[in-house]
Amino acid sequence: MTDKPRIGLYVCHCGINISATVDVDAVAKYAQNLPNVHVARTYSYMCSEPGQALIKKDIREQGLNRVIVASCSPRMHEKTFRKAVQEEGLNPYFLEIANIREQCSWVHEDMTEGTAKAKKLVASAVAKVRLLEPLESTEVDAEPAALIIGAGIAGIQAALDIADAGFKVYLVEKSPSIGGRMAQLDKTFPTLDCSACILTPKMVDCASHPNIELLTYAKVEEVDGFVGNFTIKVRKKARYVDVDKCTGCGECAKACRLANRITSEFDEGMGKRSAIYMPFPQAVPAKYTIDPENCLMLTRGKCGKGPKCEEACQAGAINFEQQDEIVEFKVGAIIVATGFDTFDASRKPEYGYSNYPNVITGMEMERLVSSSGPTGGDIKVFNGEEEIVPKEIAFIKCVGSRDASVGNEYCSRVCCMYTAKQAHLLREKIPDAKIRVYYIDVRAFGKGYEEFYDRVRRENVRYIRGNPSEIFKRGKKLVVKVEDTLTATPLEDEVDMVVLAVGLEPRADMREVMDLLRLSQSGDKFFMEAHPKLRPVDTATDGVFLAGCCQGPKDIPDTVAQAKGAAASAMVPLASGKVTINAQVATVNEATCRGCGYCVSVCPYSAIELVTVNRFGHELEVARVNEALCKGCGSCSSVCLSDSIQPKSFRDRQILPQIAALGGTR
Amino acid sequence: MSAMLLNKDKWPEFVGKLSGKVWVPKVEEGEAIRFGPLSGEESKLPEYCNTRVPPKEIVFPETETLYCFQADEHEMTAPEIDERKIIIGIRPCDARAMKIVEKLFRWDVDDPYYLKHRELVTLVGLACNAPGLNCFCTSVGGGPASTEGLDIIMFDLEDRYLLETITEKGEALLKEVEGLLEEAGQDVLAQKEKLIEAAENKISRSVDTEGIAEGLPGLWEDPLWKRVSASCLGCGTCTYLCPTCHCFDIQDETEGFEARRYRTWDSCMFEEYTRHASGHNPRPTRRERTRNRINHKYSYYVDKFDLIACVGCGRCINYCPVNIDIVEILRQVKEAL
Amino acid sequence: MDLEQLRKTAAEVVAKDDVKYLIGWKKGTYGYRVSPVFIENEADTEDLIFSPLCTANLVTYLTLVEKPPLPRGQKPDTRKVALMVKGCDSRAVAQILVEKGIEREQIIVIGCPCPGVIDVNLLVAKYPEVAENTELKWSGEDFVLIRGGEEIPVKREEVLAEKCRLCRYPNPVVSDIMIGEPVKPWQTEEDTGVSELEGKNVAERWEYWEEQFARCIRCYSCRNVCPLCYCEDCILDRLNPTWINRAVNFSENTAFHIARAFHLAGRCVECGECERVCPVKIPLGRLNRKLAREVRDNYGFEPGLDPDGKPFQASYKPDDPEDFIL
Amino acid sequence: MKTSENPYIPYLATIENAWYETGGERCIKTFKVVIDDKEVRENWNHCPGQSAMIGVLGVGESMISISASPTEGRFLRFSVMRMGKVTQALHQLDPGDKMTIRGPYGNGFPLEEWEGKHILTIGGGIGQAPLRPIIEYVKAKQDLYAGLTMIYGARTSGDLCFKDEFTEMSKCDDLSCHLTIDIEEEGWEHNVGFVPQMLLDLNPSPENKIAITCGPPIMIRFVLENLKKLGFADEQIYTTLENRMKCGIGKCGRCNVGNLYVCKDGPVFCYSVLKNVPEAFA
Amino acid sequence: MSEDFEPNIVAFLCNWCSYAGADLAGTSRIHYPANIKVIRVMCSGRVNPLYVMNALQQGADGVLVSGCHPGDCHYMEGNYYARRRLGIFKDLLEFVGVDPRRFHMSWVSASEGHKWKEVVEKTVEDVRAAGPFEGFRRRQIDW
Repeated sequence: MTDKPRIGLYVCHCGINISATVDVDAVAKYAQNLPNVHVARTYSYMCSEPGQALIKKDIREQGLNRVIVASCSPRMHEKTFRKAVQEEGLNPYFLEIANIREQCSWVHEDMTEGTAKAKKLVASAVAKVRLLEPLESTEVDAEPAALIIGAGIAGIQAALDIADAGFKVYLVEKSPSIGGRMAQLDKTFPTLDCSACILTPKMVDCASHPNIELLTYAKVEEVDGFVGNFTIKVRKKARYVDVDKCTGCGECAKACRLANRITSEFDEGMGKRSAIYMPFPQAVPAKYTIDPENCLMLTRGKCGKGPKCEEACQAGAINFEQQDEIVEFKVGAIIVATGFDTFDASRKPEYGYSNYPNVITGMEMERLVSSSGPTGGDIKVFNGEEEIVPKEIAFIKCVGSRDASVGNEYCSRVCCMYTAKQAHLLREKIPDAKIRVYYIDVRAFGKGYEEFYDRVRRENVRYIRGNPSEIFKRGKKLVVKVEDTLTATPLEDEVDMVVLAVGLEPRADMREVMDLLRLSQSGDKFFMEAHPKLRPVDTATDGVFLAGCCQGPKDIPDTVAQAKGAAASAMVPLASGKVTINAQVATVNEATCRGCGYCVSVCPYSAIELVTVNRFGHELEVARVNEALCKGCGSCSSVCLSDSIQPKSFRDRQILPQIAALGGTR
Repeated sequence: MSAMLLNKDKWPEFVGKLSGKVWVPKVEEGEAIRFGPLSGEESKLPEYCNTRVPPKEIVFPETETLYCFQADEHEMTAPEIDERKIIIGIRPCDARAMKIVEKLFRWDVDDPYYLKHRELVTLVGLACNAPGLNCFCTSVGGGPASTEGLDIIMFDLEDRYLLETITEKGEALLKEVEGLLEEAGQDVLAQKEKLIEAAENKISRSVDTEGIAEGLPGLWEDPLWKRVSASCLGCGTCTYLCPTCHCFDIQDETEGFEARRYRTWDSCMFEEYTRHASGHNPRPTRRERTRNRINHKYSYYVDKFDLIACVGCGRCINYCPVNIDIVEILRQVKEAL
Repeated sequence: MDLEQLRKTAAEVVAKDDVKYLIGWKKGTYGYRVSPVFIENEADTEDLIFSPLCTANLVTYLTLVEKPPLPRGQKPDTRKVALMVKGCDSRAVAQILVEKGIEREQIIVIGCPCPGVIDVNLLVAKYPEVAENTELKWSGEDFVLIRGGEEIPVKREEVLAEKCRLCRYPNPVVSDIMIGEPVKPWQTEEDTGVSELEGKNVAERWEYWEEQFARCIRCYSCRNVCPLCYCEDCILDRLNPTWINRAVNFSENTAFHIARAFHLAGRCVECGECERVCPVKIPLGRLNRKLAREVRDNYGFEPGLDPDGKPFQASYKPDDPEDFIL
Repeated sequence: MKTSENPYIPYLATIENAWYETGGERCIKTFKVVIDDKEVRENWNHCPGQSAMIGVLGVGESMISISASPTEGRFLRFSVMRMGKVTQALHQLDPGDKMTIRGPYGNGFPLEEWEGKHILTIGGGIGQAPLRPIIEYVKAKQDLYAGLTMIYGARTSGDLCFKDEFTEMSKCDDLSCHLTIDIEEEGWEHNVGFVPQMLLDLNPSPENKIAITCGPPIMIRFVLENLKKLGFADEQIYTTLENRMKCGIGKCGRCNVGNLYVCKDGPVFCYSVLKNVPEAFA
Repeated sequence: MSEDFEPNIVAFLCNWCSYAGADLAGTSRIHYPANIKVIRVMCSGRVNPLYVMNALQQGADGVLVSGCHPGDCHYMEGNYYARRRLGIFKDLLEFVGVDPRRFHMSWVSASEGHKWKEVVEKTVEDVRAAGPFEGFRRRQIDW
């Protein structure tokens, strides 16, 4: 037994990722002379099995009690190495990573500079590791339930998987019905399955599953706690319809004074509905909802001599007195599956979406072509003068995608294929139509996609490479002005209808969810995953996972796959029943604490409270940390004037020597 | 011993000729706050009663390296102390203080740093013509023209200084500036005596030290200590500005590879001064600390060295932010005896 | 101020069983000095004074009292403490209440509306101090010096303390008993000490402070006198970890003063005590006032006005200035 | 300046052996050290009760009593409780490492004066460290002393220092060893109770005895009280004082209790002197 | 001032945004000057402004503190506190005469590898222009 730190330092070559810019041997040699460094070695891949074995052997044979790995970012392999040293009986918090790859070898070119910096970073790690303290992680029970926010196909799939595994699921959906975007689609590419036909059984399963509690027309308002122990507050908005009584017969909607006078969101504004409505016939739950923004009774306080819906409802389900309801429950994990918005085509004014009724978006096309859509599946457009069956049709791709001018540099990944699908469907409905597709590139990368694209082309759909610059009206026709970039020919294509293949965008209201769950956005403004490759469904917040298009554009198979992945990840704490709580929590030196409560005011988790203690006969107030709630952010510590509260592993006495090491000439 | 006259016009020349670093009172913020090395621009000594910070810092620097070493190495090197210094304008009380403190630094084991500084310094005192409001040197064995500890004493005769040598060191110093001086006549010496008398008469405050040294320990639990310490802020003004306070702390500091062990002034008025590592503090409140300060000066030091460790310079009275007045404390002590 | 009223009130206060003592001012031992006094019985209230010489901020004593270990079974003395406060002093009370440094019901605040106190250095320069205790009184807009039975009028602007020139709160903001009538706040002057320095460039400012800080002897009087520096274990002389070495040199002194000023950012009530007590005359008030001004102007925050308010450093506004952020 | 001329410059010493006496947060580690410089080592003379400033360069120094008797050989022993910055650094030293030493400091026990008498040591916790050299000394020179009685207690058996040595001691005839712990413990064969009480229970006669007590202040207070009850004269009672020290040579000023400097006038004091110094038991 | 003065800059990065952003710069092989050396803390709210002072005293010529954008803090509000405290501290440093170019604060999110590079370049350029900061260093003191 010894108090003396015996440090083992391991410099990783990372193949040539590090050693190309950092002289790893020189770093090791330098480190050898740093205080308490007992061994300093280099190895090609420290994270490999033999690399870890090297550390373990030294711990065993050389009696090391501190380990530093100079390698990639601690965000990559800190856990790996913690586990390795722990396996050898060392406290896992006696490990420090010096990040000499992401923040050194990869960002500097000069070997001298890289090596000099790596030495400093290693010296800083040595300075800190000497002063680290052993920490014990504690475990708490995990609530065997999950919250899923958003009930599109991603949310539905994740819910079913988790519920099937035997855990309780709270599936929260903002709109009156689950189903999401997929419910709006007609057919799916490339198999041409009917979207509704494959989705609705899953929707029904959700509704009938004993483990799933559907919270539709609802919104998550508060999330407290931490992985394993989240406390959720959900606001169930008033539907003004008693769902227990509503039979879904639809008499109310027919009776409504505003019947067929309100724009239907589900039909992308192309159809009409009543003020009391069910978004679509297969909605789950199959219950009616009164739209409080339009209902005369709710907006004006009266509806003729009395609300007609109330009159029509045999079940007596209408209740204008209904209030929002707050539901509170606990879950162990959360899946965010909030989906996407489609690009607002009016942001490309040159395409005239706002001016010409026969310029429509891909999503509108889905409704138009759908037999359950506003036209019953008949392809009819209004060209400004009359309703026609379009014979000349142009598709424009990459509208709002791959377009820096609207701030979206990414590819939306679905437009190529849905355009092909829609072209095919149009071909079926209007066999003599002339269909042209203007594209920049065609991306048909999925299973069966290229084949489908081929088939569509063979169906006499002309693909013309060019990014149209303008659409304007000439007589009854729309003119697509474009240059065929393959032949360098300027074209003015006269058509009856233009379909804009709009891309996918992050939801406008995603900020609310971000704030609720402390998520971040990646460069494309979609939710950011913990690691783009290795942790694609995790987030920086433990116990919160991502599924579907809220993380980035993807098609249905990818969405379902990710949803299943998120479900599996979310089930880890639920299945083990335990979560390990952060050991790097704040701790109070009660002897110096002056009880001012500054830390209490800054703690975002209400993890600190003032308690009365007896110090040699005097009653004093001091701060005390609830370790289960503390996340170790350390904000409390820098506001503390007497430095009495300190986050473990990030104490002043551990950081100040780091500063000295980086500042000094050593 | 000689008595010489220096015309004030020749002051710059006088200080310029001396071999060694000359320290004089420096004016900052409109006041002679402390002594500093001559900048070469001074044409005369400034007007001052005494500096706020005593010149003890020249022989007992506030922070002094004991020895240097390299981090993780064991070779220790003490700095060479070899600079000759001449303090011009030191007041007799402050010079006396050095003599008093030297007793301690010679007690049993010599303190090589202090003694070396002392050895290398020549003290050219300036007798006080106008003692300050709180001067009480005459009560504790000194006086406005006390020569104890000094090598030379100067008297300010308006346009001239009278310089009287006291030690060999003083003699040697005057040799260096012989040409600038002229012999002082009897009339001047008579004038000096008058000045001294006048100065002594100006001292308005006094302490009756009779019986204090013996009596103080008996007043250990006297309520006076609580009374006089109640308003104490526990700061180090009184002790840091005291010419006889000599307590120090020893600390290490490391900067890169370089490290040193140094000593730095400490104050018995600080809570941490006597606090054990366990947290136990034998002098837990300002009462015990104030009591110790007075006892140390007026009893313990007398007991050990037969000297009062106070020269009556009045600094602790002048600069105490809350008017803790040692003369008043001693009056109360006397009363309590 | 009516001293009779003050003494009568004080006597009533200390007569109460649940009052430990009253902290006030009394004549000092010489010259212009005034000394804080702790009065436990009614008779001693005769010593109390309130005059333009009462510069010391007595609030410091609320938190200065040590709490040494009590013998087993002994109960701590939890009787109330009464104290006299000027306007500026009272802000320190308010700020300490915000920080829970004292409990409101543990103190009795005797508010003394204050027409302004003097800077003893200015007074001495103009009217040299003599051994005998000298009285100074408020007289109309100005002061009057009473020495040897003679009354010497003293112009307010000649001797007024800098903090009072800038004072916006001459009347106590927290008090239980108010002695006398509130005074009318006066037109404050420009803080030339701060603005002069702001007018310099950074290099000149560094030079200025270098000279000032180099002089510091680290006696800690500025810290100890500050009513808001009351950590039992101050980090500025703590050794583990060492923020600031004990060595006295320009580097450590500067660090000390930066850290001290920063710890008072949004807390300093501008009572001017740190500057008053500095034995080597470092104009510390400028540092504190600069920060107080930034806090007031840029963050709309002023400490020591609302005992129930939030502490500046432990709160934020989403629209706090961030023009300095890259 | 060389070490010999400069009392602030320490000697270097190498740790020959180091072990933990007790566990816990405030554990005690004992170091057996040998001064590097041969001349210094040969000329080093200390007597039981004296202390030395031991330290780690770059951290600081701490006054620790020398817990080895000169009769044991040319090495020193220090038992250090982990308390502050310096002792923490000392605890990080292992065999082969260097520490710095200045000393020996202080007066030590007047062992020659005590010849012919029976020595009674009463120790508590880490307070046994300054008493250990007396015990070793008396053991080594048994002929010169009338006997040795040792009373030693700690909170628990795990908090007792030098346990192995005591088991050995109890085998000697002229030596008697009494151990006690504050709280009942399984497998503990010795006394349970506080040290002052054990002293009363043993009821030693004051005749021809010298009592030396060392331990926590509260224990010392009651031991002194009880020794008086047993009839010990002030002149028969000795104790050691500990105070915060920096220089060890009477300059830095902080270790005084009344007019006594612990570093020079102490740390060993006869009760006849100490009883007149009110600060001594603060 | 020497032409080839290479400033030594200590940076404090919050784990969730800026440190991740700096990692992303690495993953994307975005090159930037090596003058910056990072200390990872969990949140910019952990950065005691006295760290900045300490770094300057211990030999850094400049200091950078970087955290999540307002509203993005992993711990909800840590960066708001950091902004207030460091903002006022910057005022103080400037008033004491520390060149404001020596201390910067930035918001860099986990996706802003490019912004991190820009922030580093700007900081290095500024500190280079401000020159070596000898004045305040502990080492300047002659022992």
